[in-house]
Amino acid sequence: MVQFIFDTLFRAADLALIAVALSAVYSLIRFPNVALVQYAVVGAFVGMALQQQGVPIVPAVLLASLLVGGIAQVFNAVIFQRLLRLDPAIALIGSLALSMVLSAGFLLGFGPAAQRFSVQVAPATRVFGVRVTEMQVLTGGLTVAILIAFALLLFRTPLGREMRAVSTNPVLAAATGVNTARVTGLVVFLSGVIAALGGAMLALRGSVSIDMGTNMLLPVFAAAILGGLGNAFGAVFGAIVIAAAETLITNLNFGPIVGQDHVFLPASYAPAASFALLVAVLLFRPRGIFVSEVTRV
Amino acid sequence: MTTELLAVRGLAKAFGLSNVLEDVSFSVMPGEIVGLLGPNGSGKSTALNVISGFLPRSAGTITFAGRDISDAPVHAITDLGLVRTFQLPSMPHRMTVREVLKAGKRDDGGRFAPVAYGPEIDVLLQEFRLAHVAGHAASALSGGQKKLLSVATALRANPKLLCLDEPTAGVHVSLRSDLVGVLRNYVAQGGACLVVEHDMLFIRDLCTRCIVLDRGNIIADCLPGELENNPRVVEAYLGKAIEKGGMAQ
Amino acid sequence: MSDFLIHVISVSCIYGILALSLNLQAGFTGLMNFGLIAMFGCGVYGAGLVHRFGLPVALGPALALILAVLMGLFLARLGRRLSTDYWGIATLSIAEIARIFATNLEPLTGGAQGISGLPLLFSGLRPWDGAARLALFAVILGVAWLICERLVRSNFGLGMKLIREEPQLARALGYDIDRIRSTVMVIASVIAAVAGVLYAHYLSFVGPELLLAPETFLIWAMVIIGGIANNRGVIAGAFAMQFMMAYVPFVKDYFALPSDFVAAARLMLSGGVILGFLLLRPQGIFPERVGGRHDH
Amino acid sequence: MIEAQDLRAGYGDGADILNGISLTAGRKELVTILGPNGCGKSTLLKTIAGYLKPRSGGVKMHGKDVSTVPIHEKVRHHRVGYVPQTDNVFRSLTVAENLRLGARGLDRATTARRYDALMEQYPVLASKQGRKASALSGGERQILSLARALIAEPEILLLDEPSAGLSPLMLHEVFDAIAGIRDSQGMCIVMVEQNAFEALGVADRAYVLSLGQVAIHAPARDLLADPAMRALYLGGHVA
Amino acid sequence: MKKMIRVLAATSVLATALPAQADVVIGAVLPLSGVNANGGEDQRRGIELAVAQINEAGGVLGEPLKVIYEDSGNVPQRAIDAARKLVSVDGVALVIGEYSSGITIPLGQYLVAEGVPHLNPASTSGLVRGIGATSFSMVGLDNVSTEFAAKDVLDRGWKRVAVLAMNNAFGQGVANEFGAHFAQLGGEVTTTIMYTSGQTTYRRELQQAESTEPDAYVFTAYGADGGLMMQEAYELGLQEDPWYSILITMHNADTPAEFKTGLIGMDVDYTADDTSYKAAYEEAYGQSFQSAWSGYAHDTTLFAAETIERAGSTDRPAVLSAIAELGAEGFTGVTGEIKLDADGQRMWQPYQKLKVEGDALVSHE
Repeated sequence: MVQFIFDTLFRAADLALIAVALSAVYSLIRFPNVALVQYAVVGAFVGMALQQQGVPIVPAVLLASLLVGGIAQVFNAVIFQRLLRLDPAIALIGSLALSMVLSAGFLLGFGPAAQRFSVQVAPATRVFGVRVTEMQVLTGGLTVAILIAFALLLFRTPLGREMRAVSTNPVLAAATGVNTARVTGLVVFLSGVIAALGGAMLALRGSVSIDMGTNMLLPVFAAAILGGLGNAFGAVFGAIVIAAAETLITNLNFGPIVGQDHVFLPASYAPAASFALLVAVLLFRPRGIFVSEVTRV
Repeated sequence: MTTELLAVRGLAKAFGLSNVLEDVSFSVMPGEIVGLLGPNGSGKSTALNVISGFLPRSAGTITFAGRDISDAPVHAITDLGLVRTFQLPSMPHRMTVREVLKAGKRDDGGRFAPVAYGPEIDVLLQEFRLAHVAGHAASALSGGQKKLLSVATALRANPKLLCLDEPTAGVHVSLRSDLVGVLRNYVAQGGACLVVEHDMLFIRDLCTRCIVLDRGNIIADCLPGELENNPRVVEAYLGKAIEKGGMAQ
Repeated sequence: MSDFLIHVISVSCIYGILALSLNLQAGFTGLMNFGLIAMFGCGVYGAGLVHRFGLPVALGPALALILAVLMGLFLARLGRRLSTDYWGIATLSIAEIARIFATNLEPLTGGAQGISGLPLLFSGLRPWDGAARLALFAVILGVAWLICERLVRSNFGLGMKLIREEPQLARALGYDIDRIRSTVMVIASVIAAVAGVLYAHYLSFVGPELLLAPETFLIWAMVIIGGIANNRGVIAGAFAMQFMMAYVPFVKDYFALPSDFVAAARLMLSGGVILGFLLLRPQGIFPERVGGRHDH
Repeated sequence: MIEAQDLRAGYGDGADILNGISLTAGRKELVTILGPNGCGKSTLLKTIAGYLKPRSGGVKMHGKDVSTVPIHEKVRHHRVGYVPQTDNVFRSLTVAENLRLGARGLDRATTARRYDALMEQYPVLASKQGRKASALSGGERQILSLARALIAEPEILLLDEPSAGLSPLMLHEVFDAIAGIRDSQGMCIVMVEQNAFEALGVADRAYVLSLGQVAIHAPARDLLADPAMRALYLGGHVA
Repeated sequence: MKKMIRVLAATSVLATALPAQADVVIGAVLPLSGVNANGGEDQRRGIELAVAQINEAGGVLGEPLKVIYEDSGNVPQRAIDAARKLVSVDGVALVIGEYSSGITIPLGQYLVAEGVPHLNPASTSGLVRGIGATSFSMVGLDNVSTEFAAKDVLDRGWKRVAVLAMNNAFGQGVANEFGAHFAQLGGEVTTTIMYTSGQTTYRRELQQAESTEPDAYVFTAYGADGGLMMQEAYELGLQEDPWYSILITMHNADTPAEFKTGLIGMDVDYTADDTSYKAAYEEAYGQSFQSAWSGYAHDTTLFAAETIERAGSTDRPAVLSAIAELGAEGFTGVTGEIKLDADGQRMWQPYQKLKVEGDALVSHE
């Protein structure tokens, strides 16, 4: 049971940062930006490339995240702002297309194989009968710290107040003297940074391949939609639910039912669990479990 | 006695805690053009939305052509012959005026039959002075032209009752009298109209009867000419400004 | 040489059918389906399963039809209360769920190794079998085109276009939006499934890799490059994309590029074409003819 | 303080909605813009505020040409306040946060001072400082949005239908508050209204628009006494 | 419409202009991208070395031998498309391919249908046997290797093992065959876990396996997957129990030394008695073998060249009968003697037991 909780939490940590970034940016720019998941991969790859160039790991990750933040802004200005003028659905297609172009770039730049940061890996130690590794604790802690920092920014600073103001009512925010373009740009930047950090955390715990973006896409969306797109911290809750569903489906032993000792559902059904949950949510609660401030038209 | 075409009984509509319609009952007979009036926020548009099925009612019943349509979906209501227009009609930009007009009547010659543009389309285009823009994208029309197109399109559906939401707002003065003519003609051929409108002149020209709403209740049901002399109507429209020193006539 | 050309044209025809299907949904009705490949999959696995369990080949299209109708209805039902972008994500999920099940339901689908050895169409006509297949595909493409053209030029087609842009107006005029959506989804799904059956018997192999999400985006690229809501345009788009895809390896040979190039170039082509066209020419090479042939 | 010259404007590539409108408003003056639905009232206010760029003509404020200055810069650098029609509070923010947003750019002490003053002025808000704005009633929201604009002490205030959706009782409270602001702070106020007679009761001057042009321009008192005005709303029409 | 015709015309001109035929050309479809890219690259190296060796000795039929490589991208339909190009555009004499069985089988079936000789250089699934008459395997199939592995595992005293294999034709073949042999020899498979290749984590699968408390873990994995799986097994502390890898060279190069201490396994023996190939490889690429498959690809190429030489032309029927003839006679390459049975499958091949020492694999008897 404890193991189950830990597995769920760590899987949730995989998803949470990217899902929060997705939700945050959705609250201002009303389309689901699929490319955000690829930004996470960019973050991880750039971080690893920097490390290979001799940059110590902490500055490498930070530098990579800032870079991805910048890239996110560039893509937003050059591609998404223009496509959004046509239609949010067109912008969604554009972000899918951008994801493909980015994957192609990864393939040429980094090759098809999974890559890792070169960090010391130690075997797991047992805590409460549960195996955890140093890296898990470290990256899990960092994930929580980043989430808290983002929450503080959003709810405790004037800048955060402006962000929330723009997301609830951009017209009024402008009328209050808020430069909505600047705030939006900043949130896009932050979403890039957070997604990149999320990618780096993933890479620190395991490895990152060019397919990671594709593999993470739907679970991350499931988490964000479950939490109510646009509600940044609903996404954390969504991530936990998705993680629990995925963990549960692979931990159930169907052996006794079929008269054998151990029969598991293939773990590759785990993503199907999260997608099915997503579809079910959309069928019965089309706007997610926490209805966000964003009213959809 | 002719039977009522539309009968609304005890209609109520609440959004959250605020009651927009409290207890509204009225009816429309065939051949009538009924104006639905009232100051801003009196619930006219909401009434239209509930009757046409675009909003669910909170209480009350609506019958149309002898059928209970209180909970019917929009398309079923339209199929019975109640067709509406919108206050701010937005038109598609990848369909021409002619196509939109054609689309007003469904299943013309069968669902999957090729579209044929018969002479009746040209007649309507002429009547509404849209012939010169027939091949243009519908979204490129001016606000007034869109209004006219939406009325023309609704007429194409041969409705028994045509519900219009502020048909004259933004429509050029010279076209208003045309509109009156077209609508009269349509009613003369057996139709009926329910018109939400601000323009009193238009109402006076067109309507056979007026219903005035205020804060979700009917405060008058009379001939257009009687409006000015109805103290409740004057009060609802002019409010306390009168006491404050205005209206010194 | 000409065999290869026949091959590329044959596959282009199949993708042309798929592009028509997507165009019917996204182009004319505004249904942004990112799970089109699942509809195609109904056809592919319909043919595959029939072969795997030794049933008569003719049952393949029948099974495909049943699966496709169910898939179309389910996706339409899912779209009833969702906005366009949510529905897009939902369709993508459905396609991925279908692929995951195809990969893991080994007893039924043959799992990751797929189903191989499906009978090749016209294999008895060798050496003219390739040409015969091409002729069949071209005819079916033509039929699909006729169906689509007829549909969008009918009264029903006006309803589709109205729903695409002004659903409120469509409702006020009495169009039953849910029913039109379901009808379009079912027709499009069946068209895509026909393409799937043809492809299965052309490749003579059925596997979960056929259902990968990038395949859907390839078809999107075809529709966008050709001209969304233009039936001839999307067929042209299908041919253009297929030819580009097919000739990527030649470019690689010619310039002696590394082999990663092929995979990357294919991704880059579909993604880049979509992005480039959306940004620079969103109406595609052959824009929609607003008003059809009746307005000048 | 505001001078609009021969404004023409419209949305996207649509037709002109304003067909050459000129308007002025001075210090300590409350000017109201009236007219039937679709006549271009709100568009005019949006063009003056800077949401919409004029296609021709210009807007001057404090004597400077500000035709192309976007709204947020006007608010920050030209002492302009703007209250949109509906949806004019940040629903997900608390009352206090709404006001603090209005006070952006001010130092702590000034913010605190003005904040307290507003709380004293509008007791309805004082009791609900920690509540989310979405929990307020329509009238309270209107007051809050007014207070949010006022905390920055603007010299020009643009109001888009402050009476929209208000009960008659609340409506008077809001209009009284507006008139009070003009009198006590000497502000220049431009107000778009549907409730013509209520607006004329508090305004100094009025512009009545019809199809994107000024049909009548007169002192409010005269208009109120004008049979043409009565006709416009109860069976007349301004051609 | 006019534009479309123009596009078509332009592309067909392009198509006829490109291929240049002068040499003796054979085709190779390999996974040069995707999860098996390292294996594919190693195969390519083996083929390159063979081509160099052949052309140094005067080529085939007096002409230089040329191999056109096509990427399968690890996707069956791409592999078939690639083969189609090789067959109908490049007019190759025969096609070598692919790496994983799930792709080799449909690829082979396509080639059989076209009447083109197919040489399988790597896929060991039992299903390969059924591809068809003109398909030949230059590698022994699973039934041989898994029996060897099952025996080896039992000999080491591990009675209850958890089996992990990738969910594709090869993995399913290994899992089934190993399970059958292992049970026959008296062992017990506690659970068989089929994982999807290319994931970013295998923790779930590993934990499933662990919960059955086996004596040892028997697994097979492709390059990058294997590396990640070993790392996570290490992190989870599962390496307290022994790990045994079937076809260990597939992932050895992708697994850092620290995560595979004590790992043992088996693989095909690719250096038989002849060490000259090993030396040539190391000289050319500056590192030791990345997998067993370069040797097999190398031998496949030598075998192909020899049959074309014997056939006296690149005429397909002639090449086919030459393959049958040479297969029956036997041909010795760097992986030992290649002799084919009646189905065209290699009858025997040497295996070796290996263990990890640092980063390298050494023999472990």
